[in-house]
Amino acid sequence: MYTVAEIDVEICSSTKCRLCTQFCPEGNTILYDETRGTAYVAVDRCKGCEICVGICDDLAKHHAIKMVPIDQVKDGFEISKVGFKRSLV
Amino acid sequence: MYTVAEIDVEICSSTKCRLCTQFCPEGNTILYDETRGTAYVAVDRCKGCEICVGICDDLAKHHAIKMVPIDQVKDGFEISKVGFKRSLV
Amino acid sequence: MSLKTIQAAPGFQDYLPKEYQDLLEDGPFFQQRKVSELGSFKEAIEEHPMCAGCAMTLFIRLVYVGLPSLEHTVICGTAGCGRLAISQGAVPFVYGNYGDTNAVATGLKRGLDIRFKDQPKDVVVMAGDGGLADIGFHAVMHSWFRKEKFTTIMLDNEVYGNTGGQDSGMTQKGMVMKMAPTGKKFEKMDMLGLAKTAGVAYTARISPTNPTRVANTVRKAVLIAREVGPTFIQAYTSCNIEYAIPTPKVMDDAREVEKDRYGYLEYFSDEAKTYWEESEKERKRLRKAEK
Amino acid sequence: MSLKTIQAAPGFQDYLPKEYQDLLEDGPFFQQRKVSELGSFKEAIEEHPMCAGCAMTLFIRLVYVGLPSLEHTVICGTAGCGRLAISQGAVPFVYGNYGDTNAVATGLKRGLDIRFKDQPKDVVVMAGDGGLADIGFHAVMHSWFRKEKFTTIMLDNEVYGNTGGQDSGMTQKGMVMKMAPTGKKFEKMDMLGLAKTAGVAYTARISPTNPTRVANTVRKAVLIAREVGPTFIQAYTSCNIEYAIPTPKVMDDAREVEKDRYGYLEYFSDEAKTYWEESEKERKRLRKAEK
Repeated sequence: MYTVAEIDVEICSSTKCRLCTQFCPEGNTILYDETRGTAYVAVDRCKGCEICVGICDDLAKHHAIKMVPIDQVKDGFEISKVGFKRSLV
Repeated sequence: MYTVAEIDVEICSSTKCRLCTQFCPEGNTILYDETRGTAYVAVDRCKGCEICVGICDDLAKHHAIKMVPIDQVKDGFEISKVGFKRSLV
Repeated sequence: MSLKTIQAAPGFQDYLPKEYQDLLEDGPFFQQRKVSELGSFKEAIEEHPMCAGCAMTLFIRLVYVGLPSLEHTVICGTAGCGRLAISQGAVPFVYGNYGDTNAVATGLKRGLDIRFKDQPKDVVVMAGDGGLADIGFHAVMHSWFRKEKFTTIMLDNEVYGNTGGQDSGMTQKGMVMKMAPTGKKFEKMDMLGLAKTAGVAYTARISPTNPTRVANTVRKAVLIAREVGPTFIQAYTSCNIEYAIPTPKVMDDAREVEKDRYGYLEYFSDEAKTYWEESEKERKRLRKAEK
Repeated sequence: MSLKTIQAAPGFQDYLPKEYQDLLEDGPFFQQRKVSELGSFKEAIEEHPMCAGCAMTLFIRLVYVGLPSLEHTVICGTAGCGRLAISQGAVPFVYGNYGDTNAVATGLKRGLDIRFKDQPKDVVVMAGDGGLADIGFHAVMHSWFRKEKFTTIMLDNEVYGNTGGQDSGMTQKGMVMKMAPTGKKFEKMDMLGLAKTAGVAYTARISPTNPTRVANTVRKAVLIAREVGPTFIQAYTSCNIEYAIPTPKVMDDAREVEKDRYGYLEYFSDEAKTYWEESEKERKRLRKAEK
């Protein structure tokens, strides 16, 4: 089993940070929902490096990202199924 | 017909110059006779560039070297016949 | 080479792959995207087999944001890790033989300038330290001597990461690698000094610790190359595999190395300095006029 | 590689060619000859097909006087005019493929150092501007980065003289040649600057206007390479054919070019400086002790 990043929407949407989207090595993997004002993860692309966790914890000090075993992710967004979305709402 | 350098022994031996031997591009072509104290030319090697004339005239100011048509050279030394000599005497 | 040539005929767009449609609708073409917009637009590069947590991957991703006009750009590369990503980007990519990146780029740039007189076309070489400082060194340097107008970006992971850990000319002296068991024998090559001596118009050394700065530096390098002469970016892009950096620590490493020996450096030739200051003034004037 | 190995068995010497006998009896082996002795000893190089009045020929002749121990020297070269002379010298000559002079020299020098632990062996690369700054540039620079302990001598005639007059990287900007009818497009390469950046221990720029200085510079470069690291001599050796210099004016040209843009320059690294000053002191002390 492998882990992927999961972003706490409540915490994230209370900030306008967007730092994790800038430091994720992968393209269009941490996306940003303009409507909800939160970052979110394309679980089918996350390689589980945890860089975003360090950025959120140490640089942004928001502690909104946790690594979660892939089988415990609820309603994970898969970009390969629907393509790029400006907003999931 | 081509020309080769000829060194006036009388003028040359009155100096301790040796500059022409240092500026001739060719190896063992202007030789130096230690006994007579003069430079002399291996006529079978001289390519006729006249560099030595300029050196003798302009740098050393001795005017001891002239270019001479090969068929007018008297008793020209040919190194290919006898090999290297420290002195021709 | 232009969005027009890749646009679908009306009525057919819906039948193209979703990724293609997304690039046309929400992609980075015909507008300079900002790093702060990442996550809100379809990127030119995604879904490649680079290792998890690779700093080179991050840097490459940011390069595609910095390029001033993706639709008029060709990238040249060669063997090495980076090409695993770059070859999958939505920008034409020429995969040269090892050693010839900057010779290929020279021909491309000159040819494009002849073919497209009224449309600037950017050529960018992006390859590793092994590809540019060792194997392609000759062509890199001679493209600089000739003042060829394109940008060279070195993805400097200080090792041949793709072939099992040989030391490159850019590896630090003394470093022990899997395939350099007695340690690297000589100093890290001073490519920035060589670039300066060779007359490169703009040179930058950078680590991927500040994404906006990466994008701005790339943009600057490409714009100066377009008008003035060769430009060079040397980027620290650690190999977490060969240097055994746990992926959560990759950015910590980047910050430490930056602080220690890889701090941000910029060098402009006089001509490049003048050009850049004037073009910045002009851009400010235009922005003001727009408001 | 030593006079002993080329000496004839007693009784057989008389049957060897005269030139061979002369070299053994009056040659430049096992003693440092002086430029002021020229004409009074059998030289290591003579009778080759170089053009009449060629400054490169003169320079090469003087190099053989400067080499500190001919009997323990190997010279590496490649295509170009100079090899027409060098290949006929009484010193082992390795003719590399175009581009590999300094790679071949690296292997040779390392191998000789392993094989002859108690006898210093000198390796000297001597080739043209085309061979070293263009085609062999890569291997030259990387031998410098690696700090290989041998001397590189560039016979800089600022043209591909041997193939009809193409411009090289060392040709001056704007120069019109037979095979460069619109003029050289970029600046003469700053090889001295590159050598400095690459960490070369000793660098000299020289013209053949002062024969003793040529020999001394070569001797210095070889001795420093033996103990400290790579050394480089860049020598102006005009092509009177491609630059249409009448042979009687070749030395006038050398003096003018020297005055104008090719003046004598020396650069020592700190380590080379210290080594050279101390070894000069030691030599003076020994000479005094002899008296």
